[in-house]
Amino acid sequence: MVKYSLKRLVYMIPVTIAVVFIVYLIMYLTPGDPVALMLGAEATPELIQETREALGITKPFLTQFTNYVVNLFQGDFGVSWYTGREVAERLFASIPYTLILTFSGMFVALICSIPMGVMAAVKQNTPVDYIVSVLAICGVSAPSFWVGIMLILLLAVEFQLLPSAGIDGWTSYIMPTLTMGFNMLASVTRTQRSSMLEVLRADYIRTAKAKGVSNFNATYKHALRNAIIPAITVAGINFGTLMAGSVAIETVFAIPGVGRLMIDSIKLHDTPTVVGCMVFVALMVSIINLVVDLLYAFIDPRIKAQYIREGGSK
Amino acid sequence: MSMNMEDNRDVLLEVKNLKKYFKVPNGYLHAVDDVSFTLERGKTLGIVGESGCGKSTTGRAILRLIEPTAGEVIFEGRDITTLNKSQMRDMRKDMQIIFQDPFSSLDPRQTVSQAIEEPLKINGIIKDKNERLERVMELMKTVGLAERLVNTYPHELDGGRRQRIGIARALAMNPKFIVCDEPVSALDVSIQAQILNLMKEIQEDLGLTYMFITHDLSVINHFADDIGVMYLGRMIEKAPTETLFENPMHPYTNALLSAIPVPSIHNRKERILLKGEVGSPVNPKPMCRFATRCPYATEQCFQEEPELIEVEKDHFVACHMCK
Amino acid sequence: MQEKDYMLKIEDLSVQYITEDEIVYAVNGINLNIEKGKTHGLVGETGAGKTTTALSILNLVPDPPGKIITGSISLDGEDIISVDDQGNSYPAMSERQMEHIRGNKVAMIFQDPMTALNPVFTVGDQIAEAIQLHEHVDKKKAMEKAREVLEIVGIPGSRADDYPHQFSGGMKQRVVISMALACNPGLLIADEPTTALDVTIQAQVLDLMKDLRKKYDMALLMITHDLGIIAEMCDEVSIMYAGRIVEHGNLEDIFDHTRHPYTQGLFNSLPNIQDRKSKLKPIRGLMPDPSNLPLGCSFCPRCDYATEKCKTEPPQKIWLSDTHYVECHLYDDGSTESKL
Amino acid sequence: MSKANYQDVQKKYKKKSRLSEIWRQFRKNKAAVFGLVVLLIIILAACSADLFWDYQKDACDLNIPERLQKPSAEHILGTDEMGRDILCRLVYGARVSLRVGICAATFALLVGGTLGCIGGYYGGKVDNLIMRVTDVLLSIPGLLLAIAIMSAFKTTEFFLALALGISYISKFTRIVRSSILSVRDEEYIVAARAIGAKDSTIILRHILLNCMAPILVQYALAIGTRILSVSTLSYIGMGIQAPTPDWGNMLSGARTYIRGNSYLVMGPGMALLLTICSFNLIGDGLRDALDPKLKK
Repeated sequence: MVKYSLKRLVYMIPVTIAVVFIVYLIMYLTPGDPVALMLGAEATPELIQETREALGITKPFLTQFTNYVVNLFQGDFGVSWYTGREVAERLFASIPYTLILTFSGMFVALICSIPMGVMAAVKQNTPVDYIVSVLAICGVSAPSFWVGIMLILLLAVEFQLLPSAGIDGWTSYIMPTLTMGFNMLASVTRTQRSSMLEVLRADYIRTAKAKGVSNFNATYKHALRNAIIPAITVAGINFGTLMAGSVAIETVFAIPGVGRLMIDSIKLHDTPTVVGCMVFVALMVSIINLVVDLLYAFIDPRIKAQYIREGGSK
Repeated sequence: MSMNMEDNRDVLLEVKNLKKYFKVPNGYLHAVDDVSFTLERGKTLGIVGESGCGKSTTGRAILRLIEPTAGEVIFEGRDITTLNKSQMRDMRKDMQIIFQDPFSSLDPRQTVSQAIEEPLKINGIIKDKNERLERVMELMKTVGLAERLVNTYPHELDGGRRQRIGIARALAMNPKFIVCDEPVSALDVSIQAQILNLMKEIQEDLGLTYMFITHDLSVINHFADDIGVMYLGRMIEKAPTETLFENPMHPYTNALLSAIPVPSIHNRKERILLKGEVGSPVNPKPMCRFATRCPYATEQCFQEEPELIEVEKDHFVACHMCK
Repeated sequence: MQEKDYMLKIEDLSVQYITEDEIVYAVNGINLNIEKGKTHGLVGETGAGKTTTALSILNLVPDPPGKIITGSISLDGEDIISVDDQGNSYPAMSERQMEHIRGNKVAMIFQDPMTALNPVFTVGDQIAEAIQLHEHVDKKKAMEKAREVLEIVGIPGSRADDYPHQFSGGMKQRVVISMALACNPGLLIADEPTTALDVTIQAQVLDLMKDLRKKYDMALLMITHDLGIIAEMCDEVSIMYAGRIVEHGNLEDIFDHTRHPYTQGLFNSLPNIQDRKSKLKPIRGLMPDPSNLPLGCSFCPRCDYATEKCKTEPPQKIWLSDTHYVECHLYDDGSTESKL
Repeated sequence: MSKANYQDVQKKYKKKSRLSEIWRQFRKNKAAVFGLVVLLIIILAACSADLFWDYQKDACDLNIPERLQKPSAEHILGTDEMGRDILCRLVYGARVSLRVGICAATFALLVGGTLGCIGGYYGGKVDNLIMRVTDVLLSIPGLLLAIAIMSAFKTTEFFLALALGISYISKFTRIVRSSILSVRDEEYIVAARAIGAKDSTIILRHILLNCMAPILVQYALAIGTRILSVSTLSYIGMGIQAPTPDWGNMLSGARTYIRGNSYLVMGPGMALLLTICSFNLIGDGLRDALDPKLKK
């Protein structure tokens, strides 16, 4: 198991390098001059040229890219082409906001969606099932930024219960968290419902009932543990979507997170900052995927056996 | 190995030292290990064994649906393992297969007539569409499928009828040789008997040669002229059917025969119960593969792999006890 | 007939699966009694209603769409399914009481050992669960006993901590058997327990079941399509076709004095291992569609002896001897000699 | 058997059309039919917009005197911060969303599908390479990749479709590859080889046709998510730019005025919700209708 996890962690290194390559290349191809933007209209051509050389922008693409990667592995995210300050400084200042939002969003989503999905499956074709299903289909279809706006209208404008934007104490996180979680809640609920329906028909559930296990235990002990795997898969896949969604949600609620930082930096053509943000996101996505895969092994002994085999060979 | 061949035998198929190994994480799985036999025209060879003994792999390797690892398959004097792709496609007109599971061996998107006409169409045997479909109707009649089923889909039919489609498809190109891979195992008893009778009739009418793969000794007893018993990739006994049933020599064959529940309440016989379960075919050691379960195993059995030798006329056994 | 000590009594049981599109008549009025300690064979092909009958005994017919329409079931004198004044069936026990019966007084072994065990729990846990439920002991005691029952079916107790995927098919079926036996049930229902296994493994499992039946003195309902297994294991046999029991008797009645054309057809369909030259005489045609059964005798369209009467009138039970009955119009005239 | 007889038989037992069978199954799912009806209404509206409005004058040009009017008989959904009729802009916005969404999904399907086919059927090194590349692409959330790509392009509909398409390729590669793998091992593929079918026949006639169901379902769902992404990109200013009407930039334009003018965000939001919902419902319906398991 440890071997398997290590293999996966090592595999993240080339993935990260590839991500840097792709994003750096895209930014390199982007038209526009970051230095002119940074120095403003009154800067002299000489000053601009000097600054460009100082930042290393004049070098060929591959050199720039290699330098960046070498620095990155020494923990250096480079210097912003716009502010001229360490990228790490602003990036690390933004990360907590985004992390709090995504993880609390995910937490809320998982806490609610799994029981909802199970309930809908157990009470298939009853009003409970219909309500959950309608809610879920709306949840996967509604754009999160619109849900955010509606929440602001309802809770901040209409009832004035919560602050509408910015970060000012824990209450500011409530609406963004709900907005973040809503989409994942819906998609996990849908998956949980359908996998639960399938597992409830499985032979081993019949075996369990035949030996006298109550309906409740058959559902929550025997079926749930098997049915939760697809739900976790979907939650893991959706984590990326969740992180991406923070771009729009941080804009709606004016939160200075990584998403906002990235959008602003893209507009300013600030390559080091954009790449830094992307590396953070890609690492988070890879780590969550690993966590999800390890969670499988924890739940299902067959998968655990498979990992041990894979970790052992080669 | 001596293969006492008489000259008047009309050999259709000869398999020599056929091997098929699969790569698995911790080595090689010896699915078929050094299997040899000959098959005369118009006869049926039964291959019997339990799950995992390599009987299906043997059948598929002979047709090169799985590429054999080593060995020769000589069909009408030609070694087909040396043929290239298009030569092999040509060869398939003569060598056909009927699959075990009629639910998975038919494309769910083809109607009955499409499934049966496909071999005629893609091999360009009958080019005219109408003529081709007439042949389809004829084939359907041969295998006992009602006309009204021409345009139904497999999922609308029961197992017995689906197996009839499989048979019609195999017959479409007038093959000489058919590998029957457990053709009745998935069917109910009463349907099973219908299909067995049908296959027997077709064989007699068309002079077909069958290789009949099954796990059910009572079925093969009824059907085959010769029987080969396989265990973990090896052929362990081979004899004419009557000889094998009257005088089984290998301890495994004995146990297998005695394990069949007989549907009669008279003359019950004593059962030989084998201990343990079939071993693993991955990287087998050079010893008798049955030794771990064999009630008569000696020191020698654990050290030396027995060869398949002819103990009496046409009766081959691979057992140290039977020399 | 004298009153016997019955473990299981089923009277006039009918079960239907009702969906939007159709009604599937799975079981259509069967009677089945098993004496204590005896083994009863239930023979039939796919779709004959064997498994539905077994699930009815546990009141586990999946509902919806399954519904027990008529009939009563009692187990060791206790009613499981009763009939009200209008002739409709209702469960005589609460779900709680039923849970107490399942696995305790009656246990069931299912056909496919590959899927019958929950893949995420150890086999020890799964056996101990039944023991804990019915014997009210703590987890540790239950685990101890689980190891003991595993030993009984020939699996080392130390393997209780393994997961199902670490066992082969035959071993899994042993685990399932040990789970069923954990609480010494008075009745064991075995639904095609060896169909998924190889012959030599089947022989081992059947042998084990014979031993255990003697040891625990349980009644056994053996569901199978294999007349060979019946001959070897059973005291009495019922032949089921399209939801009816068409012939019933003890082993001798069925094997030596076959009376129903379907039973005879089954025997003729089997390749005879002693006489290999004999030609198979299969039953023609197919099983009727259970949502659209023939008006009269269900077997009529496939029967070589069918008359006009068979097409319109369902045959009634005719007792040929104290132990043997048949549902066939051939014997309407009161004769007990074979008409086949 | 004579020719005439054969044709009689063909006539007598006509082949059941597969499409009508699928439609029969699809119709059973009320929600899916609802989705289809909604989608048809939206498409019809988008097509007939020019009958009621003039694109340039009603949907783009400023009309300051009539700005921020609440819903009334004249303007059913009211007017926006520039005085344009919201309903009119919604209808023209539908054109943009559907066009870009469908193009992006189709592009992703074609490119990703081809890669998935190659990887799935041939396996080996090619497959390995394709899978490693999709691994990398999948670790960048699609929306962020699209944003990055858009920064290099001009914000036109074409490039937006391209960016959203590229960012979805890896998903389709995965889906097509795995469905090909699952079909490739089916016994009827072996059966087809046994009767002498060529590789090309097997891929085209047996594998691809049998993979269509899951791919089609994913395609329907993909259009939904692409439309969602169009609006998100437009909302944060990286997609369709004003004054071209798009549901996303309508919401973004309304942001400053929502206090007291909540009707501004209802229209575009509901339009998005209904459109994406209809694609999701159709996808679900197709999944059930095409699933051969249910037909047994």
